[in-house]
Amino acid sequence: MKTITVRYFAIFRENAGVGEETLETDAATAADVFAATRDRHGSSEPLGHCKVAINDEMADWDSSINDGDVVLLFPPVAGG
Amino acid sequence: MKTITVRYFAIFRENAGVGEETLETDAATAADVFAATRDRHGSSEPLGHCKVAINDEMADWDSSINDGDVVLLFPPVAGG
Amino acid sequence: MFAMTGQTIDVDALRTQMQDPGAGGFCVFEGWVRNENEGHTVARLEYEAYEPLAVTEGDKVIAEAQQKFPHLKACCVHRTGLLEIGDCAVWVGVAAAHRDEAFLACRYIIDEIKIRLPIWKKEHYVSGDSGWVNCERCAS
Amino acid sequence: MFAMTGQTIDVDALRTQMQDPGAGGFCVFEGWVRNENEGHTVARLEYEAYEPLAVTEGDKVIAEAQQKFPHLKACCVHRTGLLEIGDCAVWVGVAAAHRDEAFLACRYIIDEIKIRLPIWKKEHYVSGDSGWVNCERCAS
Repeated sequence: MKTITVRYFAIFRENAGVGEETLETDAATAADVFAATRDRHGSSEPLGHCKVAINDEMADWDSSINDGDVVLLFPPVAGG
Repeated sequence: MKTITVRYFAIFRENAGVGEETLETDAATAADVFAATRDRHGSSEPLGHCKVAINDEMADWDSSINDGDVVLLFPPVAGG
Repeated sequence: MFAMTGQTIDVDALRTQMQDPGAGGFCVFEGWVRNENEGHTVARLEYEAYEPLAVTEGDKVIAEAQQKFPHLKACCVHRTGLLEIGDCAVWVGVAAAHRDEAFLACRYIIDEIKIRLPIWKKEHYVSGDSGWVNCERCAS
Repeated sequence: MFAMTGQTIDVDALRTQMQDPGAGGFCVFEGWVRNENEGHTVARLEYEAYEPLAVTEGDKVIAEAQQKFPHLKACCVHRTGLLEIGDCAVWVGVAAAHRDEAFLACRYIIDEIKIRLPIWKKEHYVSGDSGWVNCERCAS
């Protein structure tokens, strides 16, 4: 098991009711983290509409997750 | 014969040395006026690069010329 | 240069910064808060951003534009916080030798900014409801 | 609305005039006097225009843009007289519901303004020479 920090933004943060939480997880990839926290962030969006960053770098959903990582889950963006 | 006023602009005016002159002409079309005054406006530009207006309306080179017309000869434009 | 700000965007100051004796064309795009979206009457907007990554990614977008169209000055500033109707939410300016690059680079920057940066927009409607706006690419 | 002016173009006042609660995208193009053209170092520019027809034709160009892209506000102001390096020679602004129309209409207007209006540009070079600039379409 790894200990990671997950941060939620915008509608994910509102759905989760918290901006950040610490998880014990056996998630291998960022996609696994997204799936494991689906009840928390409440997203029905396809993964391809969302984005993920790990330790302040944009990442892919198949990026591997290591102990101590900070995983940022971004719902569909809408700048401009 | 008709009496018309011809006005020159930009390089045509500089070449002609006057901004405006009155001509007695048998020109049938605007293109005829351009050809008849070629020595004055000194243009080596193809007709298609220049423009003409008659009595303050943009016109075609085959527009007919009537007695009393004011013919404006425009060298290649370069706004902006 | 890309920046996020919680204050009114100072469009005059930005324009002045873009001036360059070698530039013949200057193209600006501003996104303004509209009073209507998809049939809802909008009262105000709220922008949330994850600023560290928005800035990194915004700078990357500008660098890409400068690589596609060399020798141009480009800048983008994006708002955060609460905005009222008519407020400027984003400003993109590009100064280039000729207008073609200025238009194309400006368009490239705003298009990428809208789909790549971690920025979210919540609309507050006159009805009292509110909602997070879906991304453009998701809608299409 | 199209206008010619012998004075410095007041870009702030023009921007303010374009504001509209229904507009979400605002695109501006400015033509600036460059210090160089086709290998010549430019000291200043002089614009000559036949104003009555430039204004008629400029208004026609704007009306065409508004027909192609309905519901937009569009404005263009063009300088006459002597201009120095960095001066704004032409300003085109378009406010529209969405950015696509704003960009396309702005581009349409400046492209047509440059080739249709009876306006001529004389470059004064640092060398002391001067020359009338050939039209874009003629060069291509």
